[in-house]
This record gives sequence, C-alpha cells and structure tokens, in this order.
Amino acid sequence: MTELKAAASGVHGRGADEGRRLFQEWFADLTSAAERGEKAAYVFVMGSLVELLRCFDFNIVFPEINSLQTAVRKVSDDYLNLAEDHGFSPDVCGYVKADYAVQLRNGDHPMGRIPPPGLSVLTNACSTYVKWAEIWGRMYQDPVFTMDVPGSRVPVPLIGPNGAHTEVADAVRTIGDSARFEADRTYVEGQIRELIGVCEQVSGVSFDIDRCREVLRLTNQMGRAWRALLELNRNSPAPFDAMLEGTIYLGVANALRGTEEGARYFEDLVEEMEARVAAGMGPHGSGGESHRLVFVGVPCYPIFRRFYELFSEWGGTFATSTYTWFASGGLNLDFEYDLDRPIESLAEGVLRGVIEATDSLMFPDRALLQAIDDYDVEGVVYHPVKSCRTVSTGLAASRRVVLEARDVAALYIESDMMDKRVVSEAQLKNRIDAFFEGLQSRKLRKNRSAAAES
Amino acid sequence: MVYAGGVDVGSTQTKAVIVDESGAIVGRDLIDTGANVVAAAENAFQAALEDGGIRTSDVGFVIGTGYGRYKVEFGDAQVTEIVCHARGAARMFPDTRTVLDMGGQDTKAISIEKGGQVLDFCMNDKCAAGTGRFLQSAAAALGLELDELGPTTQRGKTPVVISTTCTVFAESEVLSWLARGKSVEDILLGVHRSIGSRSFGLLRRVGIEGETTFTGGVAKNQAMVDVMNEIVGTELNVSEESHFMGALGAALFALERAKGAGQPAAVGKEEA
Amino acid sequence: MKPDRLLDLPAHSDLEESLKICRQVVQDVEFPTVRKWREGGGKVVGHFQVYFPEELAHAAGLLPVKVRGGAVERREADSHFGSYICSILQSSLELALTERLVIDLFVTHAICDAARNLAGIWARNLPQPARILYFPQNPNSSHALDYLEGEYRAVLEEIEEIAGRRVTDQELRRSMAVFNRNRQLLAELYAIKRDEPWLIAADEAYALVAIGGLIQRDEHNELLERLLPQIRMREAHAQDKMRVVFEGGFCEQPPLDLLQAISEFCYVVDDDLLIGLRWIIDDVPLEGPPLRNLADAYLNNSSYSPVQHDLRKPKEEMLLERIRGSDAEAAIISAAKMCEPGLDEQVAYSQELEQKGIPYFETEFEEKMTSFTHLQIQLETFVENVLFAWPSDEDARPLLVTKGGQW
Amino acid sequence: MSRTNRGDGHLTAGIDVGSTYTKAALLGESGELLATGMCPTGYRLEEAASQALDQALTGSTAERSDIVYLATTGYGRHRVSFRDIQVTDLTAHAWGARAFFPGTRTVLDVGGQTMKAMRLDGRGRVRTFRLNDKCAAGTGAFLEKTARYLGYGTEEIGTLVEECEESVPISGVCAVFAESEVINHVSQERAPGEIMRGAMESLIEKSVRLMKRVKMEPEFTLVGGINRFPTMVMLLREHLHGGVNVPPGELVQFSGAIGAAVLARRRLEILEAA
Repeated sequence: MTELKAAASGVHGRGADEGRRLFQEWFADLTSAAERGEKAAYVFVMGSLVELLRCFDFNIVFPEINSLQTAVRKVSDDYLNLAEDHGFSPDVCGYVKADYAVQLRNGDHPMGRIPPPGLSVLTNACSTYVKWAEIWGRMYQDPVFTMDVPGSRVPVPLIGPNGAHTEVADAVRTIGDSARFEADRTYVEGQIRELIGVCEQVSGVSFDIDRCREVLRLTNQMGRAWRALLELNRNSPAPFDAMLEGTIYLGVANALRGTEEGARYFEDLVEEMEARVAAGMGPHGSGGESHRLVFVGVPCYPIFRRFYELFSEWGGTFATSTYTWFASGGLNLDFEYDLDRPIESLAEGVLRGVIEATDSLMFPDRALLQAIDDYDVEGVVYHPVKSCRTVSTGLAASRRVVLEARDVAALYIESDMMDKRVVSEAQLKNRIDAFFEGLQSRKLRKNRSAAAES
Repeated sequence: MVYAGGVDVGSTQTKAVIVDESGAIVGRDLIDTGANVVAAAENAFQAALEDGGIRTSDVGFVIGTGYGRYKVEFGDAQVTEIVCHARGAARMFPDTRTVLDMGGQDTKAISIEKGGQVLDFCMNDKCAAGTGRFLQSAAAALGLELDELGPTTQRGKTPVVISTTCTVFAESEVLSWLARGKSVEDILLGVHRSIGSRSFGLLRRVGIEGETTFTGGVAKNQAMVDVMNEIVGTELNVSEESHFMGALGAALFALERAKGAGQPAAVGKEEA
Repeated sequence: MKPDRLLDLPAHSDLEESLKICRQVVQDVEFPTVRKWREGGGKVVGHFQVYFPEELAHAAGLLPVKVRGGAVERREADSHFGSYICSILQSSLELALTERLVIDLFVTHAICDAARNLAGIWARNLPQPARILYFPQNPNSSHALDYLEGEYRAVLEEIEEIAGRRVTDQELRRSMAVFNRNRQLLAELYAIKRDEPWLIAADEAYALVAIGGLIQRDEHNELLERLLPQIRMREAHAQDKMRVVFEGGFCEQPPLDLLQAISEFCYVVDDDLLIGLRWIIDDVPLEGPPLRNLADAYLNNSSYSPVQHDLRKPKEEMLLERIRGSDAEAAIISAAKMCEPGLDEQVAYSQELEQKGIPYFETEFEEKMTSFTHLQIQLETFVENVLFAWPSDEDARPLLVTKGGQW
Repeated sequence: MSRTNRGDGHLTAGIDVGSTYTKAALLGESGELLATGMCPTGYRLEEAASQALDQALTGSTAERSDIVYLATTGYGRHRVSFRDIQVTDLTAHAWGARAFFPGTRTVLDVGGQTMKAMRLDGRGRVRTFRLNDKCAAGTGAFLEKTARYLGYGTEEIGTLVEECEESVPISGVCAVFAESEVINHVSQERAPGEIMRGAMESLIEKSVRLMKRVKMEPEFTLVGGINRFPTMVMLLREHLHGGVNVPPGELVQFSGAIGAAVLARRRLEILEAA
C-alpha cells in the first residue's frame, strides 16, 4: 500500500460515519423536542430560509427528508397506504402522503418522533409545497408563510426548433437583468421582513441581526466546502458517487446549514475526498471507474442501495447529479451572503437559490451540457419519478436536446422515489443493462477506430 | 462449420435461432414459454437444432436474451433483448436506423447505427398499455382468434376512439362500444390506432431516422403494420421472421464470439 | 382585415341553433374562430389555464385565446413528457405542434409544477415566444400588489411588442369595461343555472361560457345579450332532479358529453368550470391606474381555485359557500387524472363534506374520455338514494323477513 | 305494464340482468323470500328477464299478476319493458346486503371485472362508494387466470391455498405485470399454493384499500362472484380481524335480485304512504 493510499484509508469513510452520527443526533433532538411537547418550524429544501429560522431557536423539520427516510428504511408503503386510505390518490406526491401519515401517527417515524408544525415556511419553488403546507394549516391551524419567489419568466432554449443553436443569454433570465432582479429581490426582502415579524410572534424571541450574521457566515463557510466537494468529482476516478454518497451529503447540508458543526463537517469531507483523489481512489475503492455518468432527477429510494448497484456493477459512477444542485439550497452557486447587509443579502440568496434550482429543473439543458463537459461524462441517466412533476415533467424534452448537442448516451427510466408499487427491479435492470451494453460497444468502437487511425 | 445460437425467452413465447458462419438462419423454433422457463429455453433450442439438422456439439457459442435470459442455463452469455433486436433488425434490413419492437407486455423503440449498435432506446414503463397484450384483450372481448385480428381490422372504416389505455379495461371499453352499436371492425381499428399512437410516441422519443423496422410478434398482424405505416408516414420494414429478431440478434452476437474467441466481449456479461 | 365576427352564426339563428354551433366550435380542435382571426391578419395571445388578464391583449387589438387542451389524438406531444402527466398539458402542446392552434405569444403560469414546465418545453419546440406569468402565491403580503402590477406591466410590454404599438390607459379602460360587462353577463347565466336550472343544461351553459375564450369579448357580449333573454323564455318544465355543484373543472376540462351525462340525472346549479373567465367577481374600477386595478382585482376581488394560495380563502370553506349559495343538495368532487393540485384538494373537500353530512362523490375524468359508464352508475345511485331512503335511522326496518331463522 | 294493471297478490320482484346470468327473486306480502330463478342472459335481455322471473314463479304458487311492483338491476336493467323501476347494481347490492344483514354499514362487491366498496348509513342511503376505475386492477378474473395458469380449477383453489402457510408477494399495480410476476414465481418453482395465496392476498389488500377509501365501518358484508372462493372469505376475515357477513348458501348470487325486490317493496311503501 502506498503512503497516499494509507493516508486516504485513514480518513476513508469518515464522512459517511460522521454524517450518519450527525443525522441520528438531529433526529434524537427532534424526538426529545416532540416528547417535551414542543413544536417545530417546517421548511423545505428549496428556499428553506433556515438561516432566518435559526435566529429564533426553532426546532427545524424538513418533511421532505422525513419522507424519503421512510423509503430508505423500507417502510414508506405503510405510510403511503395510510394516507391513501384517507383519500389521497396513488398519483400524487409520495412525500406529501408519507408526511401526512407521519402527522396522523402523531409524529411516529422510523428515525424517532417528529414534532408537529408550529409554523410552516415555504417558497413556491415547488407548487406542491404550497398544497402541502395548506394541509398542515388545516390539521394544526399553524401559521403558514408562503414566500413568493418569482422564477425566470422567459425561457430561452439552448437549442431551438429545427436544431438551431442559440446561446442562452443571461439577460433573458431575471438573474443578470439588474433592474428586474433588483425588483424581485426587493419583493423577497419585503416578505422576509414580514416573516421576521411572524417568527418573533410565534417564538417570542426578538430578532438579533448579529446572530443572523453569524448564521449566514457559517452557511458561507459550508457553501465554499460544498462547491469544493462537487468540484473534486471532476477528477477521474471521481472520489465519490454523486447519486449515492452525494445524496447522503445533501441531507447533512440541508439539516445543518448555518451551524458550526455543518460547516466543519464539509471541510473535513473535502479533506477526505482530497486524500481519495490523491490516492486515485473512487467510490468502488481503487480504480474500477469504467463509465462516468451524470444523474438527473431524484434517486429511487425504495431500493436505494440496489439502485446504485445496478450501475456500479457495470463500473458506472455518477460524477455529478442534478440533485446535488437543486436540492442544496443554493450551496452549489458561486454566491456568498454579504454580512454587511444580512437581510438584503439573504433575500438575494433565496432568490438566486430558487431561480437556479427551478431553472435547473425546467430549463436544464445548458447546465447539463456544462456538466457533461466539466465532468467528462459519457452517459446521462434521467430518472423521472411519478411523485414529482417539478423534477420530472421536462426531462423527456431535455433528453432530446442533450442527445442532439453532445456525443453521449442517455438512459431514461421511470419509477418513483417513494412508491415501491411502481418500482420494478427487473425492468430497471433490463434497461440499465442495455444502456451499459450500449456504452461498452460504443467504447470498444471508439478504441478500435482510434487504433485504426494511429 | 461454426454455428452459433440465440435463445430469446419472452414472457409468453420462447424463440431460438441457429445461424451458420455467414450469419444466415439455418434453424429456428418458437414455443410457448409456459411455467418451466428453463425447460422452455432448452426445448426451443433443441427444436431449432433439429430444424436445422445440427448437432449441439457443432454450436460454438449460445447467447440468451429476453426476460428469461438468465434461465438459459446452457447459454455462454446474456445480452438484453433491446440490443439483440437492434442487431437482428440491422441484419435483416441493413439500412435500419430505427426499430419498433412490439411484444407481449412491452413495446420498445430503438435507434441504431449502421451495423446495429444501439444509440438510444425507450420503452413503456408504467404499465402494459399500448402493447400486444392490449390487442389480445380486445380480441378476447370480441371472441376473435389472434390471427383473425388483422383481416377483421382491415375492413374497418371509421375507427372509434379508445380512451382507456389500461389493458384490463380494454375489454369493457370494447364491449361498451359494441353496446353502442359500433361494428367490430371499427372498434378494432380504433384499438389498433390507439396502440399505434402510443408506439409512435415512443418512436418520437428516440427520433425516427432512416428506415424503420418493425419487429416482434405483433408485426405479423398486417392491420397493425398498415396503421403504423399510416401514422409514421412511411413504409416500415417487416420481415417474415419478425418474431425471431431478438433470437437472431443473440445468435449473431454469439457468432462473433464463436469466431473471435479471446477478444473482449462487445456486449453482454459473460458467465464466470 | 380583421374580421368583426369570428363565430359563424347564420343570421337570425335561434337559441337552439346558436347553442349547437357554440357546442361544435368549442369542441372543434381546428379552432375555426382563431384561424379566421389569423387569416384576417390578427395576432393571438394564448394563455394557459387558469386566469390571465385578457384585457391586456384585448386593448392591444390582439385576440386572447384560452388554451385549455382538447380531445385530440396525441402523436407529437407524447414524446416530450413522462408518464404521469395530465392530459391538458399534452394536448395543448399537441395543438400547437400540429399548428391547429397557432399562437404568437404563449403565457403559462406556475399553477402547478407540470404547467410551469410547459414554458420550457414550448420554447424548445415552437418558434413563437413563450413566457411564465408568476401570480403571487403570497397574496397576503403587503408587497403582492406592487409586484403583480409590475408583472402586468412587463407582460403588457411583451404584448405591445407583438402588436407593434403602444397601448394607452384609455384603451385599457375600454377593454376593462368590455370584460366587466362580460363577467356581468356570465354571472347572469349562472343565475339562471341556479334559479331555473331546467332552462339550460350544464353542457349548454358550458359551451356558452367557453366560446368566450375563443372570440373577442365584444362579440361574446353581443351573443350573450341576445341569447340570455331567449334562455329565460325557453319552454321547459322543472324536473325532480338533484341539485349539485360540480367541482374540479378549473384547469383540464371534462368533455361536453360528460356534462351532458350529469345533466341527465342532476341539475348542475354551480361549478368551477373555466373559473378563470369568471375569476374576478365585481367590476374592476375604471378610474385610477388600470394595471393596478386589474392586479388588485386578481388579489382581492376574486373567486378561488386549488391553484391559488390565499390564507383568506380556505378552499373547503369556499366550496361550502358555493354549495350554500347555489342551494345545492350534493357535490360532485372531481379532478382531472394526474392533476396534483386537483387530487390533493379532493381530499380536503371530501373530508369537509363528510363532516358536514353533505352527500358527495369523488370521480376522476380526462378530457379525452369517451365512456362515462362509471360516472352514470354513480349518479344514478345518488338519485336512487333520494327515492328509497328512510326518513331517519329509526324508521328503517327490515324488508326481508326470515322464517324461523331460515331465509 | 303499469302498477294498476297488476293483480292484488302484493308480491314484489327483483330481476338482476347481469352480463352472463339473469336472476330473479320474488318476495311475499310480508317480505318473505318466496322463490328465485336464474337463466343465462344471452342476447335477448327482455326474454332472459322473463324467463328468470317465470322460473321463480314456477317455484312458488304465485302468478305474474300477483306482482305489484318490479324492480330491475344489472347492466340490462333499462332493457326490461315490464319493469316499474330500475336501480343500479350499487343500490341493489347495498340493499341486498342490508336485507340479509340489517347491521351492514360497508358492502364490498367483488366481481369478475370490477370491485366496488360502499358505505351505508342507518337510513339505507349509500353514503359513499368507490369503484376500481383506475388502472390498478384487481378482480376475480385475475384469480381465475392465475389458477388456470397454474393448472388448477376454481374448485381446487381452496385446498391448494389452505395447505400453504407461506405466500409469495405479488405487488404489481398493473394486472398484466402482476401476471408476469406470477409467471416469474412459477419459473422460480414456488409452490402453486403459495402463489395462489399471494394472488389472493394481493386481491384482499386491494379490496381492503378500497373499503378504507370509503371510510369503512362494521358490519361488513361481502357480495359478488368472489364468494365462489371460500378461501377469499376466510382470508378477508383474517385481514379485517373479525366478522364478514356472507349471504347464505345458494342465495349468494341473488343478492342483486333480492336487493332489487326489497327496493321494490320499499318504493311501494313510499308510494302507498303518499
């Protein structure tokens, strides 16, 4: 074993262990809060506004994470069935249904107990968030604050009709249009100030701007590490699998943003990954990265580990995943809060985060092509899910654009992130196998023609 | 003489093909898969050997494909049927760039390069809507045999609009049209068009380029071919051997392996 | 030359004939009125469900067209979407891709996650511009009005670009007056449905409303002004039918045949079909800044739907109000297949009606459905309940007697 | 035939014109079940209705003229010209179930093609009901298909399943995919009884889900063709941890016709009171 490898194996797996510990602690805290009869502030990953809520000592609950945990822990069926027994359709978002069932069961959850909402804060980044919070409003009469965050108004396609290539001009997006962006930012800032009033009322804590500054600073610190982490996966082999491990890291990033622990966790993680890179280690150990891929969508949680294996068995590694962009609360963006203007800057951060997240879902072409180039991938795996129309609606159309623009292979597989009934492992395997068979013969032909030329 | 074999184990039928050194089919057989999949693969293979008058020991390499590909216990390797159909179609019609395969419970659209390498593919994911099963249900509801479907449908003039896509409900929808006084011919034409439209959606996903070859058991139904030709707006290639296309592709891959032993596998996972 | 009339009604056509033609045009997936408008050199602003301030397009001399899908065989659109998408989204794109409906500016809204995505898919595949109009989902914020006024201004500028001219406040006010009148007339139509439902069947009323989304409102006003008195004079007698509210038609539209099937058993005394055309309740004031007034009306003088969030308008309470206001006995709580907001709301509605003891049934529909057997059986069953039920639990007694424990 | 044309025998009748069989039931003056009749439906619905009714009459001492009110149900209910009223299957089965078991609050009706759940109130009203109108298909036909595939007759299923403790899970939403799951299990050499049990459990689960969606309350009554599978009844009882009423013996298949006859009686009462 080389020295590098020894060094790497010293820190290898630290992030995973530590992440697990932090997650368990988080749920343990929530459980004891629930047992003390406390309530929580409910937030969502896209535009979470957690930084603001931390200033009021709220227990923070991410219902999306709770729901996906029921699937990862293989009990989502129980929860989905209960919600469907209460009238929910099999065709609607599984996250909403699992959470509804958690509420019906007084917060009973495989990771502990979830306190009920005393306040719900959401954005319109996903329209289903809005319907979701209305459910809590009905169940608990808790204050619901919907932060209205306008997204990009005019989509300009990367590749227009008839294959005409048009560059995406930033001016057509609200980001980059200074007057329009500033108007939207002011609109969001106005609402943040209204939200501060609501938080003070609900929590009985008065807002402390210095505390807010400190929280924002910690998010800045975490964001720098997050971006460094994603960047490290441009190496070959990629040090971690963006679909499997990336998703675990995402959980920590959301739960612990704006905290000391969270910031430190990601700095340590970057150190671990740097060591892996130096030792040439990938997620499957040393080497073994036959095919670099990009993942588009939300993973298949009901068979999470197996889903990953269906790719890794063929030597497939996800160098990046759109999930680590749109669900990171804007950590992926080259943006830091201006600590001299905390509220103004928080408004800008929320606005940018939501716009970039929704753009990466609705108009993902440009970002995907960029990722294909940056991460040097040979295949794109689209995984639209029944549960989530926000993420899934445009993927079939995007796939066509990407295939026209780059010499990559694409796989399009539909299943769900929660509902085992629409996850057929045999079907998935068949398609994934065919995809890799295609990738293999593509590689072989490339090698042959390269050999013929030389 | 080197021979190679391909066995395509589908959900309802199992097909086996033996090819000679030139890749020409010298033996073929088709049987119902039934409950014993392992036996079905073996029986179909043996029958194909018999059909070609070839001994087992003359076959250099066998590849299994289809849903039951891992049940071809005498097989040397497995390849998915998507890749095999592409290869088979390219052999039969070398200018094929798009393949439409309509099987018992799935329909797939595949775009390929010259030579048959898969560029892209799409399949029905959610349910068995728009597959051969839909036709079977409709035929059952109308009391027709499968081979009567085509001729009957061809007599249809004004197709009814079939709104359900669910194979199970197809039967009751067909009956409700009958009750409303529509003719069997027009109802069947409606059923075929409904399947045609869904398949066209899949074809559009991978893009329709060059010649399109229509494979699978349903391609034996001339009415379905007519409907597809009309919807796609061009004449689709249909081989006499359309239902053997997957097995043929597998046999061709096997032939490559039988000839070039020692070279790395182009596709498929080899048995350890 | 832009035509004065888009709807080809024979001179002096009577009520029955007019209704028949409206029905035909509303179901025609070739959009003859829009075609005629374009052939006359007119331009079209197509707006996806639910609401759009059509006054803006009207003032610029463009034809605002409600994009609400249609029962069209889908060949082009399917491949752009996944499996779990409602029909209206796909059929709307199909209509555009096949050039049955040509639109110079397409506006969609963030009413749901799927519709918001439509803008991107539209822009990738069609040469004409598409945009999203974000209606505020926090209408309870004091900043919402300023924001929405700003959005209307931006949309107006885009419309002006299409029209090739500026729009004056005076023109906006003139259009607002036309639309105010239009909503008054629609309210009169709904008053007939409520007070004398035997005079007009649900599908007929629907066709009369829907035609407004396909012609200029001036023409629609004339049509309604001519027909409403004729409806009131219609020879029809009241039948003993159940009075119901139909809920679930705010976006995807049920086929007319479905409404007709309902009419066989029930009087639909109120509904949310094409609620966007009737979104604003009272007249929008003509004095003062027009765009601000329109924005204010959207926020503070409006109906409800599952896709608008407003803490002042809990949907289930709004539904109860609709049921009470129309003196309905029961409700049909429907939702389009795969419609996330509609299906989510169905849960809240049914729980509320259950609690209040109001009979209801839930159903799903799709714009392209052709078989209504399930729905008819449910409706019949409903009606039968009235025919056979005992007056109270105490009155109920066994109707089948056993002979010494033997059947 | 109008009501006034009828004799004064004070009998009521119900005819259930189903897609395969037509069934008739005859009730006496005080509500006792006098007789039943049954014949294949065929193409001539009116004739079938007549035939079934006559058969019932033969089994009693009554004549057609003794019938004062006649209700039809089933898919051919509108096609019987000598009816006084027609009611839907839902209403007829609900009232049929209540006629047998007055405490019935939830009715589950599983037939060959459809599955229905209804909740009733004390006044006999169907409060809410649900049909399996989505693609999630689970009906009696699936059981028969599975049995046939495994090579067993309907009557052999009982012993087959009861001999097995285990079951293989069959989870597919799509009935077609569910069939291929069955095929898959067969090829993996799982015992036929276990597969059959799995198919039944999947059907039970779907039934119970449907009942939950109408907010089920006891007592439960099971009607429809599924009663031909006693094992299903047994499993359903296990699943609901308690009683499930099943119409007695041969009368199982007459619950629609009896329901219609009972409704005829109720309607007569209302008319006479008026």
